[in-house]
Amino acid sequence: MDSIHDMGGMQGFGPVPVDAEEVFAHDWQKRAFALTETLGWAVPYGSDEHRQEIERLAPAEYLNRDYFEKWALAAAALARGAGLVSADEVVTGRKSFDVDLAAHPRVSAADLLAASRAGAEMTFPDHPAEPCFAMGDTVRVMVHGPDGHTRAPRYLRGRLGRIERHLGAFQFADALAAGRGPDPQHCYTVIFDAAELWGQGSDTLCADLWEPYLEHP
Amino acid sequence: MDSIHDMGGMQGFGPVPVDAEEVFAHDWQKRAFALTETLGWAVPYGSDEHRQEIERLAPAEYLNRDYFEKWALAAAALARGAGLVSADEVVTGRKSFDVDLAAHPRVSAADLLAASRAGAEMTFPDHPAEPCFAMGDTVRVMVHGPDGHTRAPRYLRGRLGRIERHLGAFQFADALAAGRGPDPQHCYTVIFDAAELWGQGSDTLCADLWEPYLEHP
Amino acid sequence: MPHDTHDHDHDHDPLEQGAALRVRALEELMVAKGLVDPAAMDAIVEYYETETGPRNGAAVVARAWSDPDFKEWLLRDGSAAIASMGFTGFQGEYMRVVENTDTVHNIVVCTLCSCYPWPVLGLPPTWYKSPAYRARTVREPRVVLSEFGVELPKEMRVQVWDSTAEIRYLVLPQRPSDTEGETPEALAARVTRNGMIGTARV
Amino acid sequence: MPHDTHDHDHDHDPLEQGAALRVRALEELMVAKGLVDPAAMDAIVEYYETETGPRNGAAVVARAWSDPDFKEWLLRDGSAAIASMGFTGFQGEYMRVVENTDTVHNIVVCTLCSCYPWPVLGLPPTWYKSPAYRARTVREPRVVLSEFGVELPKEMRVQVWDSTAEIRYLVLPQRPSDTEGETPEALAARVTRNGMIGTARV
Repeated sequence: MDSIHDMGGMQGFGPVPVDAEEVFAHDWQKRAFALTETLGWAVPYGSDEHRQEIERLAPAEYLNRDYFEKWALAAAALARGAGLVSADEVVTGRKSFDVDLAAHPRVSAADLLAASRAGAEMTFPDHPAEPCFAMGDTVRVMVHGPDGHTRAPRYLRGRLGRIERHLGAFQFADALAAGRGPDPQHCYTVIFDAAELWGQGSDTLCADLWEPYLEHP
Repeated sequence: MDSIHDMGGMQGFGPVPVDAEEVFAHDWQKRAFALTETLGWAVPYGSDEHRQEIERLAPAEYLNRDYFEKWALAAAALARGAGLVSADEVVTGRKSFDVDLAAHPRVSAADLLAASRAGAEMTFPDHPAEPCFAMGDTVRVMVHGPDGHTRAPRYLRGRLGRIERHLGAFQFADALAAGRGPDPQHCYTVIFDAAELWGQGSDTLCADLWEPYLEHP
Repeated sequence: MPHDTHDHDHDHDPLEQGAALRVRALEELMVAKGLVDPAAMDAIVEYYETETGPRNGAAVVARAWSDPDFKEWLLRDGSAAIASMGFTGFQGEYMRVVENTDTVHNIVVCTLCSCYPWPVLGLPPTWYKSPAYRARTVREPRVVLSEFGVELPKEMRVQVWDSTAEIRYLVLPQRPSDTEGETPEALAARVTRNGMIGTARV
Repeated sequence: MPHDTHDHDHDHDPLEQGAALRVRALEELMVAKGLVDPAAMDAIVEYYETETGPRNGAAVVARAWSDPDFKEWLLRDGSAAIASMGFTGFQGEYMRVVENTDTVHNIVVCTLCSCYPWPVLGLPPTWYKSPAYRARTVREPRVVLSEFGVELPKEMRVQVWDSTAEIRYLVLPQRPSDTEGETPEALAARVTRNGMIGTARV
């Protein structure tokens, strides 16, 4: 979905707040971060579903709400979508019904730390499909922007680039966010000339794009 | 400038408020409209400068402020830019200095009505330059998005269309907003296929584009 | 969902009241400065509220439905034909009238601001200025039309007009089939504002 | 200008306080529901605040500056080389290290959200998540760099990396010329977070 989160190339945001170097400006932001990280185990949800939920905010809200508040709101929305909390509970903050904790076990501190340290496996080395593109191939980014979560930014749509690297087969963000499972797809680093993207300049830009985003021009 | 006002093709705004049929929902909106229309004579400013001023609002403000409040704020900003009011006056609403009204005469009701009924002349029938494009020509909309006011929307940048009609030479919005005078340019209606713009569909779209926005593909 | 369980903090009365106060303060300032004549403000509001509006466009449409020569002129030179009926002025200097047919449905939008043909339709309704209408009409006109209750056959092409320069667009709807012999006045009564923007069939 | 004379109504404390209250209420609800263990929340905050952060990345960079074999490995297989130093985990599973040279300067952004290599840099600073940085870095990286005080010669190419999929990027700055013989520890002290994002030279 090409909503306000897809802001690459937009103008009008003013200077970068270069002095805002803090990670957290307020303690409640730490809680929002931690809530998002922990709740993902019980619901459960992954990064792509969580990003999608943030992207569903109305554009005015997206721009006005704090980054970490959006994280927490999206986490709560996913819990609500899973039937674990009600809209009323979210508004009041008061519990009104119990959930089946055997089906939705909370994560322990030890397990959460172990997982955070280990990371996730997102590749499929045995993916049977051959990659459609080879190093140096000229590719065009699809013009079509799907209605759901996607990771092909609008500023690249329809533009020509060159395959800079084949990254292997990765779980596919669009599919995961849509609940279609990992649906592994080859992923590539694609390099674009600034002139192709913005009509001027001699710098270059790389983005990582899954195969369904790309076509032979 | 490709700020939030350039929203063609953006997703995430939800359904159209089809029942919001009123022109003015509040009396103060009428005053904001009238203030914009009258103040333009004394400052003076035209539509393009006024639009540009609205477009300079931060995106979060643009989405949150009322349509007519933005009109009035932009009008006040143009008066301030002309040195006719100070920032302090705008904040307090209280006059702190006099202006040279001979150089900035207010418009009378009669003159304003006469002008509103007559309209403006925006064409240059004697423009000496030959049009660069002819009916049916395939054209590409420039990829470059200028930093100032422009009327080539981002969703058309780099896309191929066909000249549907030559409209004649018109005052050029980009130039007027930048204070460079009317700088007449040929203007065309260009027709685009939905598939070229969005990767799907068989509908069509026309936009009116000045010659500097177009190139031979 | 965050966007429906947590009310948007900024759309409530306080902001609207703040806008009202700010606009009033600006008006008072500009009047005190002598830059604006309150009588001119009153006059221009009254003008757009009473002398412009969709009934002007409806009169144009009804005449085109009744008079083939006028219709031909209207489609060939909208500015002149409309001006001949006295509908002139700001945001209507360069008019193009686009005709709905059995195979084409026209719909008008302004993605960059909210350009609209003031002399024939008055000032635009709130929905025309909404981000949703401006953003979506160019990308998914059929979905937008369905929200207005308009479902078009697949074979009919939707032609979107984005008012990006100085031309303003008026849709000439198809004359309803059950109107034979009706006077231009009766015909005009059938023409809706949305019909002349393209968000309704007539 | 409207945007500086009329304060933005929504950035003030009330909204931030509202956010704090809403997040607290959500935490209490989720804890009451049994879906979240407060001890796990405490642990994960402490983990990211104490065990991740730019000093991890600085250690990687300093070692690459000191050890040509490691540098070669790091540039060839960033994930493995970095993991060998113990810096693993979420948002760092697939690492690519991109080297600044006399002719190329690298800068990293995530336009769609704020993807960032947590194990080597910790969580991102506020500016990295700002709309201005996300929107502008891909379009006018040199202007963004100049706001960070970095002016690059025209002949040097700026290479922007938009983190749109699962790869996370770390910039390997050029080793300063006055550091011959310095220990890896001393070298690491010269490496800044911004230098490893690409918004500073080291």
